Amino acid sequence: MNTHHGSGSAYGEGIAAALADGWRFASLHATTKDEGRMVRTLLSSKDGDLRIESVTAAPDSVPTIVDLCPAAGWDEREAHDLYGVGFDGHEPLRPLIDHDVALEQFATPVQGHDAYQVAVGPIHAGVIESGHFRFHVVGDLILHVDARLFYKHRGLERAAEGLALNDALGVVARSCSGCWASNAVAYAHACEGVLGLAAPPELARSRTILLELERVWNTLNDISAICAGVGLAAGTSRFAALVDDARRLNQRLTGHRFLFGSVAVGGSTLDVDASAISDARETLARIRSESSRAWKALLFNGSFIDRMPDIGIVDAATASTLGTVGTAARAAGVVEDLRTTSPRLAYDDFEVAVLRRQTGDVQARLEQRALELLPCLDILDRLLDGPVRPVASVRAEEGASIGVGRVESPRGATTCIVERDGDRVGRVRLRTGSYANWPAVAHAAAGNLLPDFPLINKSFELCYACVDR
Amino acid sequence: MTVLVISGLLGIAVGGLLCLHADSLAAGFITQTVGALALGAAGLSALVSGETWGASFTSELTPHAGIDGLTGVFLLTLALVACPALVFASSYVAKTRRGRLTGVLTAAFLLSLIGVLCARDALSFLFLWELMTLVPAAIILAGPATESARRTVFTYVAITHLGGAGTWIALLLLAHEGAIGNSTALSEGSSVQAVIAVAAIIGFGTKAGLMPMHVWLPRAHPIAPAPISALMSGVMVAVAAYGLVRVLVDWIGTAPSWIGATVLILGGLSALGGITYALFQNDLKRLLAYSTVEHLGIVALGLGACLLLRQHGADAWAAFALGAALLHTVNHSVFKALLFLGAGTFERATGGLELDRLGGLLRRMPWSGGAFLIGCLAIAGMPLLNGFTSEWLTLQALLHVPAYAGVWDGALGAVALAALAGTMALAVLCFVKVIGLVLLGPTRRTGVADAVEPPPAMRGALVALAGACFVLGTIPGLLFPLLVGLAPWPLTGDVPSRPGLDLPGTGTLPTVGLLVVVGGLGALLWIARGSRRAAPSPSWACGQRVESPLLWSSAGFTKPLRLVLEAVLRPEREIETTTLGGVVQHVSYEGRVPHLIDVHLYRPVSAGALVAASWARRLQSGRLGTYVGYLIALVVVLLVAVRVGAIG
Amino acid sequence: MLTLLRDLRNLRRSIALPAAASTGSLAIRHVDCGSCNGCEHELTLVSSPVVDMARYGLGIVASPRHADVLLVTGPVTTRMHAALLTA
Amino acid sequence: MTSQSASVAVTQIAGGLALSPLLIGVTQQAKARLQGRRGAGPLQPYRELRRLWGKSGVDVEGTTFVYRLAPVIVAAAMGAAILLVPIATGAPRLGVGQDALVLAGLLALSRLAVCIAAWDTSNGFALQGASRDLTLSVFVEAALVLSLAVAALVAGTTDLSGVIAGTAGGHLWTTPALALGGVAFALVIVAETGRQPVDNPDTHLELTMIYEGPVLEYAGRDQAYLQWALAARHWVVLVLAAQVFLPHPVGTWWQLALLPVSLGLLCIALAVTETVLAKMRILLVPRLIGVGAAVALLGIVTWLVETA
Repeated sequence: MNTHHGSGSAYGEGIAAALADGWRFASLHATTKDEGRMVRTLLSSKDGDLRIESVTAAPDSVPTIVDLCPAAGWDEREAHDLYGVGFDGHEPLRPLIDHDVALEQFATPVQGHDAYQVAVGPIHAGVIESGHFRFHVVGDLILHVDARLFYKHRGLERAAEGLALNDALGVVARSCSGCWASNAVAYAHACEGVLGLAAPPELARSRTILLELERVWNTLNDISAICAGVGLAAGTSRFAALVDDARRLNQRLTGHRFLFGSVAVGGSTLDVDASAISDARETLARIRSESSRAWKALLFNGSFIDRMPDIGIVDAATASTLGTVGTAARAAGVVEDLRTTSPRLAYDDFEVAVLRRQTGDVQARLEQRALELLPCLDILDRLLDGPVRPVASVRAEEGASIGVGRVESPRGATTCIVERDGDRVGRVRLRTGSYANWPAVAHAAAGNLLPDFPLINKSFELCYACVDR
Repeated sequence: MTVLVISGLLGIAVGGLLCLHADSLAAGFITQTVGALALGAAGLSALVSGETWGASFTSELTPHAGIDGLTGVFLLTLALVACPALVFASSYVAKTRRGRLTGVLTAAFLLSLIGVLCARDALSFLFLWELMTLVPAAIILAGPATESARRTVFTYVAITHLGGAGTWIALLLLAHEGAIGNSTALSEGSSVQAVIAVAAIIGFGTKAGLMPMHVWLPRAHPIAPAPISALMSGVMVAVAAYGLVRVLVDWIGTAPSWIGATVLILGGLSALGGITYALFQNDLKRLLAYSTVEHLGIVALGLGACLLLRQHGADAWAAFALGAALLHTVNHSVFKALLFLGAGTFERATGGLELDRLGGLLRRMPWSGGAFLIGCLAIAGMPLLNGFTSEWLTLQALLHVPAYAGVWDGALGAVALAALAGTMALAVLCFVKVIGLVLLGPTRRTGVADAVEPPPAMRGALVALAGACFVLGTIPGLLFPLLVGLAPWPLTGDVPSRPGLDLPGTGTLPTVGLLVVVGGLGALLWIARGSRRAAPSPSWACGQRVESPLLWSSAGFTKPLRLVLEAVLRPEREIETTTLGGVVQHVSYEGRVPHLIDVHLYRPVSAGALVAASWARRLQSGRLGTYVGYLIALVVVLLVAVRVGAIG
Repeated sequence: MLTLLRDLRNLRRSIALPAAASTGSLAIRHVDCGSCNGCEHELTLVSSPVVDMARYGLGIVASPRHADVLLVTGPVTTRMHAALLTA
Repeated sequence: MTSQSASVAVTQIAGGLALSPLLIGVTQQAKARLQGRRGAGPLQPYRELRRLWGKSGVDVEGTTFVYRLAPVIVAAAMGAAILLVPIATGAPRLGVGQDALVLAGLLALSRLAVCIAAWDTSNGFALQGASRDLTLSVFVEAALVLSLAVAALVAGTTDLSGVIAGTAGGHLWTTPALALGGVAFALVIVAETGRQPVDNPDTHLELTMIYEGPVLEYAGRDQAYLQWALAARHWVVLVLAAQVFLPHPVGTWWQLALLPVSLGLLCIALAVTETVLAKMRILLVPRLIGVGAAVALLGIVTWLVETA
């Protein structure tokens, strides 16, 4: 990993040149060092190479890169709200986490005699996490959406600072139980990067199993949620029951329905014996057959399929601009999956599932999910070929001051950056797939009808918890 | 009756003269009220007793005047509207020069309206008809003479005269054929009958605002002062309906079914089109004017059903359909006057009638607001009020078109039935919007928050009209048999005269029973609910504060309909998102519903006409003298033409 | 679709849920005040065939005015504090 | 009043007032079973009403009497509708007549009452539901009136008691018009009861609500009235469907005896459609109902051709 430190214009030029060379934006965060506040931008290449461009705020602002890659918009707003760093050229720099501001400051101005706003959230009807959407509408037509999240901001990153590396895992990963394993593995990878540890094959296998177990229940849950979004009760019930099956399996294998406690920095304590493995294979085989049967039934339900096409479109160009990741990006035709470039995990010869019609609408996202379920079960089938034993990492290289872990979570690329402060956490930043995708949700909603928004939202099925942290 | 008629006419004339002086302006309006009341009494007695007064209809060209039952209905309507409107005006019209002129012209307007109703020969009818058209133009011009007002008056005069040619042709041809007052003079299916029918439909239809001849109406009605708007939308269009009934039902004899079908189609078009465009208006008076188009459409539906049923020999049902159309005319006049006067009250209290900038007036003005609420419920066709009774009758009439009128006309009747059902639902949507934006919710503008109740005269006029809506909704069955009896053909069997509506051979509308049951159950439930209530809390907005950007707009409430009807209405909309430096700067939205008939029919025609007839611009001078001169010249030319035999 | 309904019927038969001891009626309104999302995921499953909270007469309702119970998940973040009080 | 008509009247009033929540309960229970759940039993709506009855109402700040009057008006209008819709041939008139078109008026009255109450509270979701409901009602009303017109033409009267008598026996099988009217009326049922594919009574998402939106701001007994009125709406349209558009025998006693069976079947049919059909796109719903109106129109034309 290359680390560059530039100041002022050199920082911007460096990023511009890298982006021109095909590097992609991965994360941006601010941090406080002895020499002052700093902003670090993480870039990644298609092959999984990483580089960090840093810049010191002089005295309290740095050049913006949002004009180069709009994907950095939320990161810059967050850095401003939490660290007080200004971004020259990011105009207007709307507050993101700071909720003590007037409506006019965070909402996009919408001109027009007939336009008005519909405010939804933070408290929603039904069981939904807290987040606020301000729809600028005329009747049922959405002109623009301002998403205001961070109602669940618990300050987990700050809470992790100063903890020992392994202790902080619980805090960081706990930001979201829907993506617990992804967050935990990303964090563990980042820490192991800092410590200079490499993963032996057994450790890679153990962690990959956890990641894919998480993906199984999440994918089933997403399909169930989309059925609920269009009110297809039979589908909702069927897939919800399968989600429960998958989570019960998690419980039997790891002792927790959301896999809590099954990942550690520098090794794995996961211990699964042969009988549990055969039970797991049996259960997964059943989930495979039952879910494909149910999926076929859904495909033959005209009323269900009719709801899907042509709404909530995010095309490939927009997906690239907004930095969309995961199934949402792949459904739009941006074929990227971190599982192809994960040397620390056991994804041998992984191939990205490519959809025939990559239209980037709700239908494409749903089909992409269904398409990815089977490879995911295949991977589990391959990896669950014997007992899983506790294993420790091996020392491979010198430690570093900054470590990065990137994992393909059920919602897309999750990036975790750890800056060490001795043997403790100096600064940790978790940028999950949900964080990257929220701007795409807002974009997808514009121009659609209000009653279709829940469906569009569910087709992304993003977490609020791991965005808010 | 003679006493009533003469005292009525005198009252209005004297009242008009009293208005000449600022000190006696209010007294002038009151005297006019007394006159209108007397004429209404004369009309009522003609209707109830079935007696006639004065001359009967003649095809001669010498002046005759008289009153029969049909005239009586419309005189009654006129009184129902004019009395409250004049009382309202006595407080509403300012004692300025302009106000005095309005007072005088109001009397002239009333006299011309009465004259048209009482005329018994073609020439006086046409003379007074022209006067009735021109006086409102003068009243509008007497108001603040803005450029747009002048242009509107020009459109009004131009279009009503273009259409008015139809009236002239119809009346003069009828006189020529000796068919005025004689339904046997024209033979069924003759070409002259066809010409008369078409001319009458165009002539009277233009005045009644039937689509597609309606374009002047939503422009002209709103800009007049409120009492005059009430008279124009309440009475003048009713007089046009009177003309249609006279010609199509009384005089042209048995009409071939295409005439009835045409009226039915125009009616359905006007009803649906009128209410649809009313929905998308953002100005209260303009909205009300479009709704006049809708209601005259409903009247035309009843009339069309009457003609079709009569053609197919269902005489009893034809008479019911006629009764439905007449009852709806009366009902419409009452609630439309109420709503226009209410709009005038609000305009005075708040200084504007833009729907998105009112709100909360029911709390600020409980009496006027409450009366306006009842008017809205009545016009939306709610059971227990008068609008529903005549719409129910019209639905029944249309339902019976398929039962009697054969396959083609029957199918047309069924389509019209669906159109009316849709119209009624659209009216609910439209007036829910009006109630919500005007009367309920928070006030949306600072001026609105200071609104106070108007003087007692204005308030009283509104409450009286609201009471009329209620009474007419409770006892329509006492009036309806009289209206059915006006059918010029012999009837077997009677409609029972009881408060509720009871049509022989089909369902009933027991208005009193409904009132008792709904009212009684409501009271019972109100009491059963008790008074245990927690402290008021703000409305729920998902944990957010309710702020003004969250208030719904008029366009927003009707947006779903606009989206559904996109293929028909062809709304224009532009959404533009401006992004600069990777950040969304602002979004702008522009949406409009163009008036299709304006855009595709009138604009090309009027553009051509304007170029060709540039001399007509002199009409825009805005001086009353010009109009009077023009009118006299026209009449003289026509008289000469008739004498020489060039026309007729 | 029939296969789906048949699967659901088999599912209902295979899950031996105890009969509800006493059925009543209770309206719940859920307010997430900073949970880790686990509560929400599990709450969603509570209405699935596996638990079927509806058989106890429990239901999630659309408006706090309809609710008897506010079900608060999470430690109540500063940002949710005001909203929770409104509800 | 003969003993027969007296007992019909008693059944009609008691059934409409007391049994209508059962229709919702049966539908919910059937849905639960179809979805692999056990459900709370068909009596659950009564428990809910009891719970709501015990709660106090809440006023919204800044509202007028319109807000407080609306639930009462809605319930009273539906009460009148229950008296109006006869459950069998020869049901006595209970003061409000038995006219089919008056029924349409009462349904419109209850709809208008909730919608203006929505404006009174100025709640955005209430208005959103109201605007969708009223837009939809344009098409529903046309379909309702046309489908009732088919039956009225076949029976020769708009008096519902007469209509039930006129369509009794083998009419449904011999009169294609009536079958077409029935198809249209089926769509009207779905729309008037707020069920899928028109609306989804189970998911409480603010943005998708149609019928639930305007009632969001009510609590306690107000809400109980509104819930009962919804149940009464089920009763009214399902009774009409059973006694006009489904095959029903001639003779009052037979009709009464078969009514529970038909109502049960209709509830189960509602449950099945709601389980296996997804909710439609909101802009397609008016088209669906519009097609229903066109089918009813076709029914009238069929009848015209047949009788010509």
